[in-house]
Amino acid sequence: MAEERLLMKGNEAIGEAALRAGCRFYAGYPITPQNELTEYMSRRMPEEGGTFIQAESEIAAINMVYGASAAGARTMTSSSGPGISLKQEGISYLCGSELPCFYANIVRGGPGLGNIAPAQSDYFQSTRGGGHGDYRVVVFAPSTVQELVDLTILGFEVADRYNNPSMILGDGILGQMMEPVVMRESVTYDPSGKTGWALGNSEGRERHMITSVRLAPGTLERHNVHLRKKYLEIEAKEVRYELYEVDDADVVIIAYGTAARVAKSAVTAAREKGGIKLGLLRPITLWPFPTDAIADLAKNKQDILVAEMSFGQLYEDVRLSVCGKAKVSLLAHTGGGLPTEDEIIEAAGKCVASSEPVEIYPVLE
Amino acid sequence: MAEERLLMKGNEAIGEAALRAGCRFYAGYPITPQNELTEYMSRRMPEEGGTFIQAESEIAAINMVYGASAAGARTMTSSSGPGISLKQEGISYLCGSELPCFYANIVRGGPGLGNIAPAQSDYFQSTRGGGHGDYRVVVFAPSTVQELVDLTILGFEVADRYNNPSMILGDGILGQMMEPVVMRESVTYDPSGKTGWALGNSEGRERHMITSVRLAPGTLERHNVHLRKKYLEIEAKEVRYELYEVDDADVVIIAYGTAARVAKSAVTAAREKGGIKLGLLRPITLWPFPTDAIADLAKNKQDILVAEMSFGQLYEDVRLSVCGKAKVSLLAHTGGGLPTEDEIIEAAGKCVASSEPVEIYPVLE
Amino acid sequence: MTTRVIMAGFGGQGVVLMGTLLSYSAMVQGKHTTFFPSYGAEMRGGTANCSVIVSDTEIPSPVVNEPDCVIAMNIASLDKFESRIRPGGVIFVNSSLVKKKVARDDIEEIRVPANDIAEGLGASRAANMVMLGCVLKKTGAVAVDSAVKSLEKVLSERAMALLELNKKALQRGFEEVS
Amino acid sequence: MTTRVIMAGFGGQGVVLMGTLLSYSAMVQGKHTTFFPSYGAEMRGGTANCSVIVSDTEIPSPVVNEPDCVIAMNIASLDKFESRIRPGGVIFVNSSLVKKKVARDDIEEIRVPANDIAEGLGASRAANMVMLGCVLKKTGAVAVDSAVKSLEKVLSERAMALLELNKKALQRGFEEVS
Amino acid sequence: MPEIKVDKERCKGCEFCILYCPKKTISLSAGFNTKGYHYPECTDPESCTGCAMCGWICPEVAIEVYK
Amino acid sequence: MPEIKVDKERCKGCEFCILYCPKKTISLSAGFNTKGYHYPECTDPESCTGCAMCGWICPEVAIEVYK
Amino acid sequence: MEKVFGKPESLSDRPFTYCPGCAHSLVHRLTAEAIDDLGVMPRCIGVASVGCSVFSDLYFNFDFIQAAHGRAPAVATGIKRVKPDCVLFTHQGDGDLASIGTAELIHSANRGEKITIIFVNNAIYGMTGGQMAPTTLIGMKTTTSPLGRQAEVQGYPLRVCELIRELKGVAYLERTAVNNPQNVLKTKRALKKAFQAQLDGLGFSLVEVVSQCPTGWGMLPADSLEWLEKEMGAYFPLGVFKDAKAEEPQEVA
Amino acid sequence: MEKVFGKPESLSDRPFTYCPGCAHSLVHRLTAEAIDDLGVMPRCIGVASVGCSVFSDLYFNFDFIQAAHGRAPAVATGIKRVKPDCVLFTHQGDGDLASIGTAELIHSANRGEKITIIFVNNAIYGMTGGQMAPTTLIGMKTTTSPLGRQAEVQGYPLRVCELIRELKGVAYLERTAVNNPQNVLKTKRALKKAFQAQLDGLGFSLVEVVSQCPTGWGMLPADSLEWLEKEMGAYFPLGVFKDAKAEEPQEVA
Ligand SMILES: Cc1ncc(C[n+]2csc(CCOP(=O)(O)OP(=O)(O)O)c2C)c(N)n1
Ligand SMILES: Cc1ncc(C[n+]2csc(CCOP(=O)(O)OP(=O)(O)O)c2C)c(N)n1
Ligand code: SF4
Ligand code: SF4
Ligand code: SF4
Ligand code: SF4
Ligand code: SF4
Ligand code: SF4
Ligand SMILES: [Mg+2]
Ligand SMILES: [Mg+2]
Repeated sequence: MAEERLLMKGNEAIGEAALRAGCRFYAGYPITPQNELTEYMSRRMPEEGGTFIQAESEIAAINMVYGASAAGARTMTSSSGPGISLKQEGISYLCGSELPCFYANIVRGGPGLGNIAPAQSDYFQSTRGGGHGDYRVVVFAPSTVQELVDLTILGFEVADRYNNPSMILGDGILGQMMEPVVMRESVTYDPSGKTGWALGNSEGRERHMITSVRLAPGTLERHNVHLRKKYLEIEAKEVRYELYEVDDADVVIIAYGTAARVAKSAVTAAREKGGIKLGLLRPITLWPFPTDAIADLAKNKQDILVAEMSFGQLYEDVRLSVCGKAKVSLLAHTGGGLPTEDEIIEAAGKCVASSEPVEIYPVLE
Repeated sequence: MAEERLLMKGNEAIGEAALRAGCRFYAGYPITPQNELTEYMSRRMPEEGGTFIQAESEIAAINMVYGASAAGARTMTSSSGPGISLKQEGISYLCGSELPCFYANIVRGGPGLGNIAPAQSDYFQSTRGGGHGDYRVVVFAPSTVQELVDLTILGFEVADRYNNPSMILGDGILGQMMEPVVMRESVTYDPSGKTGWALGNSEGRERHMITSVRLAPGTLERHNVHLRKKYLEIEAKEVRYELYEVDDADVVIIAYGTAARVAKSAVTAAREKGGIKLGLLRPITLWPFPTDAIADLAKNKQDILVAEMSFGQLYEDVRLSVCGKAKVSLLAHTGGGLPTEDEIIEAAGKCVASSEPVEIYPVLE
Repeated sequence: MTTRVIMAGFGGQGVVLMGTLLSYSAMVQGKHTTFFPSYGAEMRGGTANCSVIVSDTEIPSPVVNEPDCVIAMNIASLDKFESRIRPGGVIFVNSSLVKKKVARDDIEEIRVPANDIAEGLGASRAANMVMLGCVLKKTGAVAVDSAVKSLEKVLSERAMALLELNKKALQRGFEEVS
Repeated sequence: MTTRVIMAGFGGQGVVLMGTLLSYSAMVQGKHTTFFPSYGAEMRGGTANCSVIVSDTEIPSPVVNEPDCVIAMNIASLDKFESRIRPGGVIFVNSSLVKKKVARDDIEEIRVPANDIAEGLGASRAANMVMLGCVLKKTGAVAVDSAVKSLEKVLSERAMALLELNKKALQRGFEEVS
Repeated sequence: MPEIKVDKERCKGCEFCILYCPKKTISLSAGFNTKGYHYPECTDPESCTGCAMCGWICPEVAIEVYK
Repeated sequence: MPEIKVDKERCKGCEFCILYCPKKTISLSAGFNTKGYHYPECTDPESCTGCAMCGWICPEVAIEVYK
Repeated sequence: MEKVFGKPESLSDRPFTYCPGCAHSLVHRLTAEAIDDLGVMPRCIGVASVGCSVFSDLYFNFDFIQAAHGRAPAVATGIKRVKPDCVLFTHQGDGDLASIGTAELIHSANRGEKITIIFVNNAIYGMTGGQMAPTTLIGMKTTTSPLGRQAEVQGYPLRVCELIRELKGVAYLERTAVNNPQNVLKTKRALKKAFQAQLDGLGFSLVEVVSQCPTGWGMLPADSLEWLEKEMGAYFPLGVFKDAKAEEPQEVA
Repeated sequence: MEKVFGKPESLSDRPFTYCPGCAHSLVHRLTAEAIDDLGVMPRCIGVASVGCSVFSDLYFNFDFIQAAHGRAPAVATGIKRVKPDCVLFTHQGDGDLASIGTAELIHSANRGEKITIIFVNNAIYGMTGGQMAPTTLIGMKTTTSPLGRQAEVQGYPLRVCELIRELKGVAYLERTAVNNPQNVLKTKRALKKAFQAQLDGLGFSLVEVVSQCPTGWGMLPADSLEWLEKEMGAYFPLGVFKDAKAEEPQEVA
């Protein structure tokens, strides 16, 4: 089956990839646009001998995952905007207790109930810990169904490697679209790496205690320093990004997910038309962020145009990376709006024409 | 009573100030280190003819506030880290529906259950919207009990002016400490500004509908653009900060809240000892952030040292403001750790001595 | 070659199945393809539509802003998408339900009495397949044979009873236009 | 002048009241003051302590790292805070409960049998006031009169019954040291 | 004589009115409304008693009853 | 002869054991433990029946009973 | 000729966007009729929840607010405490009320908030595409219980009226249906009684309407009525569960 | 001489940090004794909640995890589904279980999760300083009900056993107390029965222990026992509420 191409919905592809990564516990709660994932798991999980629970709420779901992860299983949950907001306390707990897990946020338009159109406006929440305390989760930003598969599998590995949650930040288009995909072989997940801390039968060993509370003076700060070191290691080792036609580009677009696909079309279209030479840097991890790669662009004095489906969130990370060394402009949609190829090309033109950075909100204009 | 000095606990001072600002609805759920505020309201609110509800959870509390605000009352809630995480969905709804409210996060150490020592590690959550979607809340960062009073009153005004939540980001020390304070006169809160949209008797007028859901194509994006304009106005008008001994300073410390008080002591101590000349820029609003004031420091080529009780969160905003134009260094504690005067003075010394920015995590060393 | 199609109709008209079948058939023929439903209004009673791209080269963006081809199974779909077709493109109109004519003169209009034809075959539910048959003939996006073969892969279990009917409808649609 | 005091003892020993009274009295005398309790372990049975600063000038940081003066109402407090006192500072030890002597020789130790004295006055619960009286005498941070007058402002309703006893204990403590 | 008025554009053809008309005086029309639904018609106006059962059960408030 | 052993450092002086000793053989000592609590002593060891009521009710598991 | 039946005043002119045969719109109409009968329209405030009825606000002629999923009772509590004179109701589905909103339901009932909850129990998550609800019957296939709900795995369907009748803050509690004209009439009566309990300041009231969801159940509208009667009816007995005004607690019909 | 009473094996040597007279430690000891008696210590996993008992993990000799406030039943569900052979219990206070954790309680019970909940009902929020709990009695003064709880304002004290007995997933349900040696013994028996129900795979079990909190109540330990008997006892009747093994549902004592 390895090389057979399947036509799969993004949401279902995540589910199948998770199963092949050895995930045997899923708890979730329905919400559009990720329902196919929950539904897929309800069908497939029992077939694989795993547990599917439709929890009473997103809060219950993340706390079930907390328990299941503590018991040594590869676990996951998924939701969209409002549901992910409700999980913030639980995610903070997972980080504090150093429990691995994987989750997907198939983003919809916010704030509030908003709409169910594709969006990227949960970028800050994902990359900076929407919950309380100093913590980070590893954030993957796939842009094709194939990448949903590959990054899901990687997501479980990274979570286990660092005993920390990792997540996919997708959007409604990615979750809902179908594309041919090569499904990966199942990994044989070996939970023995967790026998040193996972809950279970305590016969003949020291007992295990899993907690995030550290009241004795100094213990929490020392623990957080330990987390910090782990995060520094992740920043050093786990950055991923793609470069496309960057070398000779006058303007390099920085975009991820669905916005990056549109940007890629724009790069090709602009080059076909013989207009401005565009290139694309596509972050595949949003945290850790490809700071150095972007700083390199800045060193080359290339113009930078951030294209995002949120109001200047990715933009901040890019500006932090560039640190004043290049002109960084912004093209921003939100609330379900998508940039078009034409808008991107036009915006790139404005970047080149202006000596100052420009910020373009097409709907605002 | 106006000029009488009272010795008040920070938490209680917030409560009394809220009452004087015309707040007549409080819903909350106990959590250390803010319990005195909840308790104070349970006692005083009925005395003022208002409503106090101990909600079944933080989630219920924020949604009660949602309802009460929609009905036109000045409303508030309060909590600490884990509870504020649980309120993120509700806060996103308030922003999406453009309902004003005021809340306080008396921060404790995180992530997870953490501890109850003072911390500032919910900075990202507060300033960047820990919930889903593109939204902001106005974040005040008092550093004295007097400021807790004054900024609470201002917080209600700002919330009403922009129909958006505003909050106080405090910490356990501020909430728990007592200091002499001058209580302000009660304002006579006039809810008539809200009769155009608040829920009530619909006799003889168009009916009012309050919602955050916008499904028709384009409506959510247009609404978010409207929010964006409001946020730009807030950024233009509501920035607040304090400068202390900045003019001739070799190193300007940037710190808020309790950390800023320690920094002020350090400034004085260092000047007394005749060492490096320190100054302090204390942001009073964290969002909107005093970007321009900090950029000005950078223009003067002054060294900048960020001192925060979190791992490099405020630091990001300072770096965004400075944009590579000055050296920005960091002194960071977390999980309940406080910087000491000596640490700050020592760190300032290292800043000056190094040609590169330095990042100091005293416990990591 | 790249073909960008938008298919639209009422909830019950089988628009998603049409799109899925087109996309699946394209994959079977070794082409690049994306399918993307408008998962609309988390609410009932609206129109459903989906965007399909079939291409010989990699497809960066799955979003179809200017379709080469639109299938309008009802009047709402005609109203919504007529203006977005690229000049020189084509619109297939389900003339059983849509009496209105296309206003633009820079696109081609193909009127197919899909419901009537399907009803003639035994069930108006197969109108979608009749329509898709026409589209395949006209655009050559994929071979009708691979579509017929792919049918059993994309029908839900419940719908498998209608496999033969659907095959017939596809063929019939293919023969309908020239 | 600035005086930085840490007061520490068991939960029930009235440490917070001591600190509040000192701070309140300072305010009444027009001084700057901060009071800050260790609100410790959201858990029972531990020690309680608080930090009070009294000053003629504005107090930037309320945190007391190097106290001028420590009051140790029990042995755990002695163990915890002895090392933090600034050289030349003073420690008041409740010798009714703490038999251990202070080890450092660069600080002054004042031993007060606070429980015994208080019991002599009628209730060992007033040991805190006895101790505070001593401290006021020794440090001159605030006048004992304003402390006595402030008492009724800081006692809880329930504790008002003990107002006179507390006043007496304060005075008695004040007279105890020279 | 009692009479019902059907707002055919509101009707969604659920047939509840037909199911519960005690006199069986209504049935679905052959025609569609613009949304594609068949709507009910009174085929035997004589028998209608104006009991309003059809109105009571109609989920779309598509029926008015006159007496 | 039955006997109880009190771990006085664990005791918090709640007096539950005293309250529920059917023989009233225990009472609080005059002395403190290091936490400042008075702990119970058996004042009438003869009468102790080893019934273990004291142990059952002690919240601190501070009492062992031997028989 | 006189109009003997038509659209109630409290209902707006907006056509419903629910599926053919859906119970939500029936319940809306009955709500409006009850409000008309009580003559309290301008004082009414409605709270929409998240579910197919998320746009309930469109269908009425008085003030409305949309609440986060499951939190309508908390939102209603906030409003009612600020505006004690208003007549307040929430309109919630079974996922909203009995799953994610369990705590808010129980505690608003327990506090005896003077609000009325209109609970549309259709045993399914309609809006999100037919997933299992807390009230889904044993054996019922949904998109998240593809093998049918199994008691050992997913637990038993939750009976909200039976659960909360124990709470003292509850003043009026009835379970009805809208699957035939008789039950439609009873539902309207129940709604009036529930509102009356609120108007009388007696406490919390809730009317559970056992409801058809033809789309979620994958049935024709007419079939859904039959299935409701037979299957839902067997597990969810209709009747008055509590009536603070009645001398004795009523028996379930 | 033989030791006839002493520390059970499952309990660690760590002295408790609860207040004098606190019921939490008594319940811990009885939990340990029940586990010893059943001989399942190594298979045991405990779930601590948030409340004065947040450090429950320190006091036992087997694996433990600390759960977010109110979510212990969800955490337990996750563990139990992954490790069906373990013997799992949560230790929760009334704020944790019956306020913020209401939904998790009801739904884990309804699913019939094979877990045991040990519910320490002391009618107060002990850890945070004596605020009103859902189970606080009418008239009782707390730091957030300074005038005493009033039914009209704060609602009625919640009776968890009465509330959830209706749920079919519940296999064993008993309310006990630890205010005298007899009740201590009964509590131990109840805990054993609850664990046994779990071991037998019968479903969800819960033991509610009506508990003294001398500190939160502002009483001497001995006085708290008396108050418990008189005041709490009157509102929270002790007894077996459900026993799946018994032929007939038992009556409350
Ligand atoms: C916090 C949150 N979680 C999940 C959702 C997605 N969601 C929308 S409606 C719904 C359930 C609807 O079911 P029900 O309440 O039974 O209403 P119905 O549509 O059946 O009338 C869900 C889970 C959401 N909008 N918000
Ligand atoms: C999300 C969250 N909200 C609030 C708190 C604060 N908190 C800690 S314990 C507690 C209540 C404790 O009461 P109870 O559960 O009755 O336990 P007890 O201390 O009485 O045994 C609360 C509200 C928290 N830690 N997390
Ligand atoms: S009013 Fe009665 S008899 Fe007339 S059509 Fe309606 S249901 Fe039939
Ligand atoms: S009941 Fe109403 S919607 Fe249904 S068929 Fe009759 S008129 Fe149409
Ligand atoms: S064993 Fe019985 S008789 Fe002996 S001290 Fe204990 S309670 Fe009293
Ligand atoms: S019961 Fe235990 S803790 Fe209480 S006094 Fe007796 S020995 Fe001490
Ligand atoms: S899905 Fe069900 S509940 Fe939703 S509108 Fe359709 S029939 Fe009504
Ligand atoms: S406050 Fe109450 S529950 Fe908490 S330890 Fe003290 S007595 Fe026990
Ligand atoms: Mg439903
Ligand atoms: Mg409690």
